[in-house]
Amino acid sequence: MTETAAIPPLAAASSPSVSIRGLRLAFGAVTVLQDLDLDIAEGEFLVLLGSSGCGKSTLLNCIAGLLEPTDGQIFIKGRNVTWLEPSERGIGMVFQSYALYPQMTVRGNLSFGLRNARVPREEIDRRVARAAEILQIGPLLDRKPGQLSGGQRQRVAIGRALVRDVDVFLFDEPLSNLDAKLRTDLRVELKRLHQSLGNTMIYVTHDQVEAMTLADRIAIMKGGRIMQLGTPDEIYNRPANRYVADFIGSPSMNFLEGQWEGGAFRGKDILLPIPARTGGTARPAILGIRPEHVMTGPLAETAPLRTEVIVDIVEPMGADTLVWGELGGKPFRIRMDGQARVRPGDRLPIGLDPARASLFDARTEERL
Amino acid sequence: MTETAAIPPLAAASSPSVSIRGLRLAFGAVTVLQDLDLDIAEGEFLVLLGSSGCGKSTLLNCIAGLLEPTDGQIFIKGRNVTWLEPSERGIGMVFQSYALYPQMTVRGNLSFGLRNARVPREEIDRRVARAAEILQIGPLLDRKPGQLSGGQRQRVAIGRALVRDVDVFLFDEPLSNLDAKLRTDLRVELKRLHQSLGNTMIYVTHDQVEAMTLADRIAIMKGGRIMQLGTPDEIYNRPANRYVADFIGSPSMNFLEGQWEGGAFRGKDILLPIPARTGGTARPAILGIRPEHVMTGPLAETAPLRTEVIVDIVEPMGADTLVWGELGGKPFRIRMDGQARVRPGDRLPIGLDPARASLFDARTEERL
Amino acid sequence: MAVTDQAAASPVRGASAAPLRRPMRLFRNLSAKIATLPMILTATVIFVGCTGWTVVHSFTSSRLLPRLDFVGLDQYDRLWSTPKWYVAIQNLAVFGVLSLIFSLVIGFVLAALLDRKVRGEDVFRTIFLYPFALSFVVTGLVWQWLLNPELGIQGVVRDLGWTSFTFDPLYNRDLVIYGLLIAALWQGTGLVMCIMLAGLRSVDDEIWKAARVDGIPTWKTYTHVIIPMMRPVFVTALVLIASGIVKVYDLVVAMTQGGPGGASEVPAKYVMDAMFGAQNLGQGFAASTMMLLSVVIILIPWAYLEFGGRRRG
Amino acid sequence: MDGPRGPRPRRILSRGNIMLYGTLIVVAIYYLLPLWVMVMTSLKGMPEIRMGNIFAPPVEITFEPWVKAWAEACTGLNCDGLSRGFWNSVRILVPSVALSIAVASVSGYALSMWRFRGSETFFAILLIGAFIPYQVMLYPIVILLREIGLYGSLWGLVIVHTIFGMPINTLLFRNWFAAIPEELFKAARVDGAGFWGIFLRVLVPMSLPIFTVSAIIQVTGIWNDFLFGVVYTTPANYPMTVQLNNIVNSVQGVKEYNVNMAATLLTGLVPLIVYFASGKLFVRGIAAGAVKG
Amino acid sequence: IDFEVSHWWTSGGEANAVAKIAEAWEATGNTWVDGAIAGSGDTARPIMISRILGGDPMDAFQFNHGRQAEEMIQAGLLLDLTDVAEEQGWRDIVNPPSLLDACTYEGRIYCAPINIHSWQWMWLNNSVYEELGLPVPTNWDEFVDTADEVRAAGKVPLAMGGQSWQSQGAFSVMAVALAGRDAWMAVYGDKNAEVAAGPEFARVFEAAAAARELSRGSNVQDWNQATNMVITGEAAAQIMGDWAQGEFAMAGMVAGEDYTCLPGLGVNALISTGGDAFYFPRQDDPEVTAAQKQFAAMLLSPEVQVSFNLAKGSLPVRGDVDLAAANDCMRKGLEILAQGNTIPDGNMLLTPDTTQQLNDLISEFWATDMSAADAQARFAEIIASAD
Ligand SMILES: Nc1ncnc2c1ncn2[C@@H]1O[C@H](COP(=O)(O)OP(=O)(O)OP(=O)(O)O)[C@@H](O)[C@H]1O
Ligand SMILES: Nc1ncnc2c1ncn2[C@@H]1O[C@H](COP(=O)(O)OP(=O)(O)OP(=O)(O)O)[C@@H](O)[C@H]1O
Ligand SMILES: [Mg+2]
Ligand SMILES: [Mg+2]
Repeated sequence: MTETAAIPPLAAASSPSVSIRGLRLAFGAVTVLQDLDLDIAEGEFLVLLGSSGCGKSTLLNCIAGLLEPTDGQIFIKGRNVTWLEPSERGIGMVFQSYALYPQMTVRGNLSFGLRNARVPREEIDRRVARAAEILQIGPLLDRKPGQLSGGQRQRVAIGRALVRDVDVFLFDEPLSNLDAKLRTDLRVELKRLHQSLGNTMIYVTHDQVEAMTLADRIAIMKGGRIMQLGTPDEIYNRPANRYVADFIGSPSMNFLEGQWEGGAFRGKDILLPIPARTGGTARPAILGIRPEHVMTGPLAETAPLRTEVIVDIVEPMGADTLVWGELGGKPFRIRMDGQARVRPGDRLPIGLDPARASLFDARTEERL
Repeated sequence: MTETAAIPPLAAASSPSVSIRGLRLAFGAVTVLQDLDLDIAEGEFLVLLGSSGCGKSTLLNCIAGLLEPTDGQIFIKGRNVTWLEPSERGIGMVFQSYALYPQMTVRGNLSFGLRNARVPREEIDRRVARAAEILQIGPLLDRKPGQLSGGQRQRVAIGRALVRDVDVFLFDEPLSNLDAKLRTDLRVELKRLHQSLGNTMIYVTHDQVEAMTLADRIAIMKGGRIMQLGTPDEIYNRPANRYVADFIGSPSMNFLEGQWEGGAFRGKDILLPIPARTGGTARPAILGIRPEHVMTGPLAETAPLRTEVIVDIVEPMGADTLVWGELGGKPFRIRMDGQARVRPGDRLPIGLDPARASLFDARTEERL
Repeated sequence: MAVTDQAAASPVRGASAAPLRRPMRLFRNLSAKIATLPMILTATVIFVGCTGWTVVHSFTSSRLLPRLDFVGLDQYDRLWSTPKWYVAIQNLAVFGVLSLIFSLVIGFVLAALLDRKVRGEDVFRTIFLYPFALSFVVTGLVWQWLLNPELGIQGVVRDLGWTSFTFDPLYNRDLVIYGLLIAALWQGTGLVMCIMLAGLRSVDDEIWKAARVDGIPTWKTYTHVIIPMMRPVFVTALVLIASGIVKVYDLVVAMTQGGPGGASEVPAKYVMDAMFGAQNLGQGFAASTMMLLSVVIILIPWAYLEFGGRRRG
Repeated sequence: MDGPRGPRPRRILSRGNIMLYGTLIVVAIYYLLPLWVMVMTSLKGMPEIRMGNIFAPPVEITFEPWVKAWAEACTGLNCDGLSRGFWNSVRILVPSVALSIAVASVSGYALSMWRFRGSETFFAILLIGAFIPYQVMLYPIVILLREIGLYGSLWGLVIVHTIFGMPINTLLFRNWFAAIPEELFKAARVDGAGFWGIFLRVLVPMSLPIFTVSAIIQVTGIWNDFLFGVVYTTPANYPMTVQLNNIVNSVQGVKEYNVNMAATLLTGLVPLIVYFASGKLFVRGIAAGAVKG
Repeated sequence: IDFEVSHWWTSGGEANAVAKIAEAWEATGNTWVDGAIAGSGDTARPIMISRILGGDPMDAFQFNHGRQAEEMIQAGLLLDLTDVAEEQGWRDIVNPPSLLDACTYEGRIYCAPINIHSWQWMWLNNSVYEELGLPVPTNWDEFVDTADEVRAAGKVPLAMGGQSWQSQGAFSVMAVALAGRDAWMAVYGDKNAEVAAGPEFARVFEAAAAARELSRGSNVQDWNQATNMVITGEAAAQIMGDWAQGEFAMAGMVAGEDYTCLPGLGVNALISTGGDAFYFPRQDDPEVTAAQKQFAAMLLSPEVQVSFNLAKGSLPVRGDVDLAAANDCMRKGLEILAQGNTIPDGNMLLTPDTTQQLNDLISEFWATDMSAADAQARFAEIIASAD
């Protein structure tokens, strides 16, 4: 599989914070995770991204110790924790539904785990105060969760992991229940928190904006396997296969079917010379090009390949404008500047840049 | 209030499809809608946008006849429908939770309203077939809602309004329950549907991307009042007040506090000459500038005002990069190209263009 | 209302149709009002009306037949000077408190056990629930028999060799109320368990996970987190149990007929005895008015909290 | 990396599991004991009962007590056992359950979706009514039924059952309907369905669990009722429980425990079957009707 | 005509007796609709009363005659049978006349008495005493004297069911026997609280306290289970009304040989003349009224009296019928009756309310360690407040 080869030097260099070896998990006959290997470096922010049901939460729960793997091992800081209780693994977890204890005050929520572990009173107070300061929830300490807004609740949930002074933070879609604006704000706060704490964080989401903005590395999952593991830039600009290419980016990548003819891609009405990344013979291939990498206006003139798109729908989005058109009989999306003035029915001249295109084998769907 | 003045010529020209006069609605002591006047032109796509609890759904429910207004009248196609039953108003409605009848097949769901209205069998079949074709749900007609995906369900829900041949379509956050990808797709389909049907559509959302891309005009609501009514372009580029400016755009507009000195804005470390839009004396003012209108790189050199921002957080989002920095002691957001390479701690030179900035009175928060 | 003004001022073109008048308030949702008529009638005529009738007659000297010859508070004087009444309310208090506590505790524990992903959950659940299908008469009969010193458990254990074993709650004045309790719990805890189980199932899975990550032991998660969260469930169960307790009558009659020596009298039986045995309706009504009063005193604040406090958003 | 490797050794009989299942089985035995005793006793002859241990299974199985209970035991002068009462009970049960569920479901529906001024007040009164001992209402209802001319008829009894089943059932239905998304209700109104249309065509078909729960509660309550059945009807309509009472409470020398037990089991059979058959649906309905709201 | 009769005679002997009436009734061409409710009067009474209140009454119903029906008569709900009674000469044939008095309210007759039941009996198992080599006691004192030996043999001297009416009945029997007729009448008839608190009754309460000790160990509820203890020899004796001998008869025991009966505890051979009677709710249909009167007349006919009472084990209400088949104990009863040594039944003298209070008191007394003096004080209170 790809991911073994794809473990970047980053992880190999420093000693990994979390290591997963040959993890397999089945619910009865259904295998949800398959032969998973993964190394997460100390202080890394890893995002698990994938569509619903691909096994992200399951993997996270295995790391947390909330699910027992059918096979394989999990190491945290070099210690085999596969059969330890969640509370003994040095992890903290934040859930989508916040999972606050509704009958306790914020302070109670934060300190419950510590009190249970018989941490001395002053120590508890100290840690709660520190977490409250970091998360700016000091004034809320004596409220109950029911009296908090969604964003405040999620902060408390993060605080609950924070006070426990854990090595690894696990997040399961922590922002999904919040509205757009709050999501943006909390996202930034999380990023800032990571920068200041430097803990290892593993973060599950199916929102790619979150993944792209937060991650040091992203693991794209599908059907219990990791399809690609890499930095956001790698994932975005050099997707390892068609699935990843299609999954990342909104609106998603345009795909053109055609033929790879050693040095050039030939599709319907199109011939695009592409510097050979892989040798090999001619074969059916798919060219992928992101809507924002399509050149329009004066730039289009200078592109290696020029053609025209018939505009179908125009979506002005303020900062930019989405144009939905048709190329070679297939829908084709273009992202233009917010100032662009295009109307449905227009013939829009466009240019394609081979340097910013991806090419996939039509059969294996792997990147060429 | 602003909105009266803001009714653009469009509505006045053609006879309005929906007119609202002096609408007021109170739940007990709480007034949720206040003295609302609104005209919606025939065939217009109007989006009601606002934060949660601002009264969008309440307004839509009043138009649908699901809530009885405390005061005021509603006209649809010139007919006073204020006290008519929902089914007699010539409206169709689509809900966030789809609200399909779970025990009926798709066909049953589509035809329920028609059967209630005792439409002849053949006519029902004809209309269902047409709706199924338009929405591409033909193969699903004999399934139950439980067997459909979210997107398919929402299509059926739209079909339910479609078969009834109504004058006005009402949508209450129809896409909120769908995942990001599906949301984008259905958004485009809705737009296409509107283009081909030409019905009046009133659409509630709190997602600004939806609002910007779908609307002919947007009504921004706050606390039961309309803050601004205008085309997406107007709303985005010439927000009527600070609330609207702040609400629209993600990440939101940067605001700089300072002084309007007749022809120029003076803030902390900043002096920006702005062509006088309003006369009047010097007064405290707020300058608003959108993150994507901040010029960086070579462009920044040419801007009327040049300064520097200390980079705090960088969020690469693929197509573009968000930079969170500090200017004049306040957070400042900049949206840059996806290729931009900036690191936290950098001093980033930026430029501001007065033509793309908004200026607000600091007291009234109205646009100057 | 400025209907006409508004319409006249309206710039709407082609608004030829005269504005409709606002419909009468009374006729809005007429179907709903008609449909709830049976409920309204039951509430007013039966529950309020009959209760009022009873209260009024508790101030009379009605004997076999209801009569309106008022005697003031005589019936209440008599009631509160009757030792049997004291025994009855004392029994009800003991029985009520114990059966509340035990029903809730046992019901919850059983539900919690079943909630631990038990194999054969359906079988266990059915076993715990089936007694609820049986009437108190049947329950009383069976338990009367099981608790019979000669035939039942005591007899069997003695036959096995422990001749000094004594378990005859129904024939012991001090224990009889516990004998009733055993049968009542057998009959009623299944439903409580069902409600609790439903409540446990509605607890967000992530709460459990959060508690495990926090290192909270299971029992402590129940006591500190889950049980406080299940307040509405407990309230529902409480109401169901309590309404049964106030009315407990059949069981007593079937098992002990108030014996031995009136040691298991309960208020409902007092009422029945007064009304039909003693043919002293007034006295029965006075006793039932007292029962009603205590119910109302307990219930009104609760009803206010449950239904006055939160409305459907 | 250190620590153990390979899959974790699994123990099915862990201490926790033994505790868990042990407790459950012990409790299950407590719950089953009476049933066991009833069944066993009903299959024994009288001599065996007098001699032996009530928990012991019969040495010689006899179905005579069942036959006797069903067809021969005497009630006053009629010696046809429970059989006659059985059909009376059915005749009482069917309309009573139907009417009470119909009334309660419609009320619950109106209370949750078509509130009007005062509706909650009536409902609160209804709920308090659930706490009133039946006995208090006995005479006033007799007088009421007399006034509307239904006293002594089957319909009088049906009405009484409906009235006393109303509080709990209305509560269940109200909570159930309140949990149904309001948008569904709105959609149906936009589709032109009225009060009854929404109820019958949209809500009823999706409310099987709560109807099951309500039906079970009513079947149990009405089937097991003795007092109303005997107070508000004439002997021609006496339910099975009256026969049961007569068989069990007629003292003829030694109590015929086996016949009593057989009669008891026969009487309890209908609600028991309903319970055993409805299984999960009951829990689901309870979850929706009792826990929320 | 369909004629519905409510009653609570459901045990073997009782049902058998009712069947005799039903047979006779059906022989007249009418139909008997049986409305039996088992249990006791407490179960059946609310049913009967609500039927009558509800305006859909049965045609006839069984009641212990006495003051229970007074109010229904006052309310005009019951049929006046005076014309039937006069026609049939009930005044002359009913013996003792007090039975008819109990049916009479303000000079009119409202019920048809059907049998005489007396409470004043003590039943002893001869074989128990034979085994111990003791003579069978012939009165209460002898019984008490021998009780210790019976107890020592592991038997219960006095069987007593747990229901309150049984202990109250037994107490009343002891009161008649030990306090004497005059004192008993003063208390139960005239509600004389002084006598109730006086020395005669003090003796009764002490005796009752002794009897309480003697009855320890009889863990049964129903009266016939207690009787069964005597029959099987588990217990030596029981104080119970004459209906108990049906049980002895059913067990194949012979009066005088296997068991002994002591009327009035062998002290005061008085018997109370309680019994059952039928009442007839007033109905509009003249045909029904005619049938009711026909039924009433039939109840007192000699044939029905004989067949019914033989089956039931009770005494007939008319002195002019011949009970050839009567056994030893019944004969004793008939003799006492003939001598006129009767007292009215408690039900005729006391309101049900008072009876209920007495039941409660005595059963509590019986089941606890309440002292005789305390019990007597409360007894006197109840009598004082009785009307
Ligand atoms: N307890 C379980 N028993 C059986 N299958 C399960 C169980 N839990 C999860 N699954 C299955 O495992 C798969 C992965 O589930 P998981 O919750 O990890 O998905 P996910 O990636 O987190 O999805 P989402 O984005 O919807 O949260 C799903 O197909 C799910 O149906
Ligand atoms: N039945 C009601 N009784 C009382 N207040 C209500 C009721 N329904 C809505 N409200 C209040 O009216 C206000 C507007 O509600 P509305 O549902 O119209 O908001 P919205 O703009 O649609 O919000 P959202 O985006 O969350 O759907 C809210 O403050 C809400 O609390
Ligand atoms: Mg998940
Ligand atoms: Mg809304």
